[in-house]
Amino acid sequence: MSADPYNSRVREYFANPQHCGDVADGATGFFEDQGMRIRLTAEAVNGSIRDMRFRAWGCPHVIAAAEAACRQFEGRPVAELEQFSTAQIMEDLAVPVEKTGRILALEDTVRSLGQAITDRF
Amino acid sequence: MSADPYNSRVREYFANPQHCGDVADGATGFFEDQGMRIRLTAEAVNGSIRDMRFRAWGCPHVIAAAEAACRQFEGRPVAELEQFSTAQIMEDLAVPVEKTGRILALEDTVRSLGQAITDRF
Amino acid sequence: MTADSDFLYLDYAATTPLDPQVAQLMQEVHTSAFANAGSTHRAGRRSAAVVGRAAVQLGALLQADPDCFLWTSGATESNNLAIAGAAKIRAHRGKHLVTMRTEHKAVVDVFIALEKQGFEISWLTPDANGHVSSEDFEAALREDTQLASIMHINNETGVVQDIAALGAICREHDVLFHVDGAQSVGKVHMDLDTLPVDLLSLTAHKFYGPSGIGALYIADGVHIEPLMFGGGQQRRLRPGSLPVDLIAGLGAAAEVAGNRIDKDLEKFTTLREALWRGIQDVGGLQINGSPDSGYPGILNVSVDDVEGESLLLALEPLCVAAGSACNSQSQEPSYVLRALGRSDFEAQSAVRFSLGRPTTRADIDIAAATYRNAVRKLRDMAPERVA
Amino acid sequence: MTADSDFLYLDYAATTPLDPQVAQLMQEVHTSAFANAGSTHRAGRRSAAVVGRAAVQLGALLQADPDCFLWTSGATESNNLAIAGAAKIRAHRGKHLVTMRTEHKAVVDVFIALEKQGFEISWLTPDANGHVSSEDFEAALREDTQLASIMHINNETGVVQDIAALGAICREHDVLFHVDGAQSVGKVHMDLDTLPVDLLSLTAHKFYGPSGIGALYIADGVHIEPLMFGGGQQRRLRPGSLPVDLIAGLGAAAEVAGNRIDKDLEKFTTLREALWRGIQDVGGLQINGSPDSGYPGILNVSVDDVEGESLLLALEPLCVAAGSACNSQSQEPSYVLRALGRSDFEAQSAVRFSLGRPTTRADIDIAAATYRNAVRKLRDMAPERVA
Ligand SMILES: Cc1ncc(COP(=O)(O)O)c(C=O)c1O
Ligand SMILES: Cc1ncc(COP(=O)(O)O)c(C=O)c1O
Repeated sequence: MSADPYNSRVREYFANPQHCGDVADGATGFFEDQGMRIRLTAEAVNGSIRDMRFRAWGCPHVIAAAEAACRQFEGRPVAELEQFSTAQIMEDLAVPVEKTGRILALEDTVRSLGQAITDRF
Repeated sequence: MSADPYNSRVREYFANPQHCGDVADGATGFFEDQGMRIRLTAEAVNGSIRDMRFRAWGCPHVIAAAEAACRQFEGRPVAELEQFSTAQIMEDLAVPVEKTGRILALEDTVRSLGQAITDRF
Repeated sequence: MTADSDFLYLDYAATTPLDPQVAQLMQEVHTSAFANAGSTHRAGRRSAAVVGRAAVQLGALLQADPDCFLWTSGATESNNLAIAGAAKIRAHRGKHLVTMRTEHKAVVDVFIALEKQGFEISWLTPDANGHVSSEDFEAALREDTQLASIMHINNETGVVQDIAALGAICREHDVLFHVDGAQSVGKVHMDLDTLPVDLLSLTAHKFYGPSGIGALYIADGVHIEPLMFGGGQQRRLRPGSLPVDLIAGLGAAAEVAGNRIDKDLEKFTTLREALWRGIQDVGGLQINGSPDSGYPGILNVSVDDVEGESLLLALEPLCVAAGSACNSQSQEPSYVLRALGRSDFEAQSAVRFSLGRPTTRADIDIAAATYRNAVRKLRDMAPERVA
Repeated sequence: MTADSDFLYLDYAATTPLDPQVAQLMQEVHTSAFANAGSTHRAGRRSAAVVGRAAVQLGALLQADPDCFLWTSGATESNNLAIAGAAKIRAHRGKHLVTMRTEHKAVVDVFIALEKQGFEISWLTPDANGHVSSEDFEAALREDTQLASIMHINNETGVVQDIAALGAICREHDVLFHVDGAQSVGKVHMDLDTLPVDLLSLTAHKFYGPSGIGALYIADGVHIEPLMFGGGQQRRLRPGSLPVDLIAGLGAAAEVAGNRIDKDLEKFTTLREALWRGIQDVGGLQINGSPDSGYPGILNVSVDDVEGESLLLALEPLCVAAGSACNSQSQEPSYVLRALGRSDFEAQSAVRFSLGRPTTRADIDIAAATYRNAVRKLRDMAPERVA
């Protein structure tokens, strides 16, 4: 039997993502495997993230999680990207455990974005 | 699933038998086994059966068949009792085959009544 | 006899009419939640919620965890699934099983089938009042006993077994305990939170719910094998699209039943007493079952010197049962009554009156008069015994 | 989207709403014929007559002898009963069985269970359009083949198998032929008088009848073993109290269906064509099944560069299926589409639109627009592929 597999936050982020797109000339984090692709771009000003955008191909939780990451980090110090933890997102989006791997992939992407920003800006 | 096990004639003869009772001082045919008892009594006048009555203990087909026999033989020559055949009654009352034995027992009773009448009148 | 029918129905142990409230709910469900409860889309989720609600209602009636129910097509399937499913999955531990001679065919025949497959069955005989004693029951259990199945309320006689005591004995001996609750669920109080029952079968049409739907309660940690295969529904134990409306109806019927068990029992007690008194003076009567205890919705009486089939016909337009409703086409004397020590003739003259929510005092008076007249008429017709 | 609902249902292959005429009949039966059809009393005989009438209606739809039907809880049970029941009773003659990879789970899983019990199964793979050829089929039959089971219409793709040809081959080789007709009965014409089919499964909720009731057609002279035991109902092949109202509903639904098959097929053909044209311009579409033939009530399409789970969510409030309705909780790509040669990704992006009697042209236009928008939105969100 089917309970709703998506909580209201997933539904909202999926239906109306505020951060879907690209930051022109931003730094990039990218992940790709069989089941998903994520690209994060951002630019930093004075050590803080000014704009952050995502593109994603994957299940609704992946898309919503990418949007959640953008919301979380915009305006925050670049250093925080390195400390990104999936626990909060897993909880906020009620991600089913069998999808944990996908959220860990997002974590990697966020960190590689952090690295790229540090290298670039 | 249940179709009606009784046809309308069985229902009528069972509900309103016209010949249930005894002929006082009549001749008697009797049958008894585990599953049924039949007693037929009759008197004869000039070789014809004048009154014929039954008593029965048994299933509805047995009771209806006893009534049918009384209806059949009242007013008929005593000799006909000896030629009683169950085929007509089996058909008229739509007696299920597994009850054939019971109707044969009625046949025996009718014949023993015939014998008793011959002996007596 | 209600004005719009040509019979007086006193066969509520065979099946009950659908409760009007339940019928109305089911009709709503036909339009509001007809989708497959296994579909993830919006319509499917709505159906799933309806099913979930029904499980909660059934759980509330029985004081059981709603997750412990499997939906089946009725008690026959539940019994098959429980008994064969548990026996087979535990067969490596032992092949001895225990049950009673007075069980319903939907239990008896499952055991007979298992017997043919190499299981060994102990068939307990009840006392003259229909009960199996704790002593006899415990004595039947062996080292290799895996499962015992004892019905709660007997469908022919209304005899009530002491499920709590028998279940406790099973727990002590690490024997699974299955109960056929087809005649008890929704009719008497049951608290699965405290009752030591591992598997409980039930069927909605016996408590004013829809036909074609039942459930099997499986206590936490109890494992069974499925009877059927296909699809992932119901933990793979019972595949097939869930009949959402029937399940909703079962749930609603459970809720209605829970609210009126006491009232119904009180009414049936009064009516059964009136019926028994009302037929007294024909003489030669014998109650089959426990004269003073037992489920009050059932009165099963045998009568001297009357042939059973003719009695039933003479009782028309009363709709009552001779022997088990599920077996009423056979002319065999009831094996249940035979097991209580009745002769073939006593058993064959048995009539089961079973009362229901619509039954009135006026119905009972008509039934009693009809019975008296029928018995007298048949006795009047009968010749003296000679042999 | 009808005014009173917040979804647009295009999942009629999963289940259909109850036909209003059928619903009304069932309600009448709830009061006029609620008694047990096995009871000999007046009320019981009335129920038996209702059941008999339903069998006649079903027989008329399928040109079959009304006595050849067993009532079951649905196609899942019918499939289990037919396949396991026939295989076991014929096991002494041989243990080889033939079926297809694209069967419904309620067939596949029965064969897997039989495989574990020592039967040997040949699993035929269809061609890219979903068909099994007569040549492949005949080549799979052996001396010891006892049973073949081939579905009529595939539930995911609408692919129609040539039952007449395959059945004829079975007759030649003295192999029993079972057909899962869950998706075809009541939707396309079938004439069992001439079709060489020995066993046919069907379920009422797929053709606007009630849920929880199905039937198994068993041709004269064909023998099977029962799945369940208890009571003498239905020639001991399927015990349990008959759900009279559900059976009446199935019969009425069969009659309604028989009167509108042609009309429905014509409408679906037009609507499916409109839907297919309406989604064309997103590009990268592929029909799963036979593009030009097949049952017109189903359109199953895969689309490039779109993830399936997100597509389904983006399609809300459309209620459509991804893969099999009966298995929609699993995230596995459909094994049916994989057997047609689709890649995991193609299979995962598949959406099954299934049309029903209530579907209108306006619904189709909404559905097409929703699909186009969803595909575009998801493609717009996606980053370029790098690897
Ligand atoms: C005690 C008992 N068990 C099982 C059943 C079988 O129930 P169903 O016919 O609903 O499967 C019945 C009723 O027929 C019953 O009375
Ligand atoms: C082809 C096919 N076979 C069998 C079934 C099973 O039917 P039911 O769920 O009614 O038992 C279905 C539907 O779910 C089906 O589409």
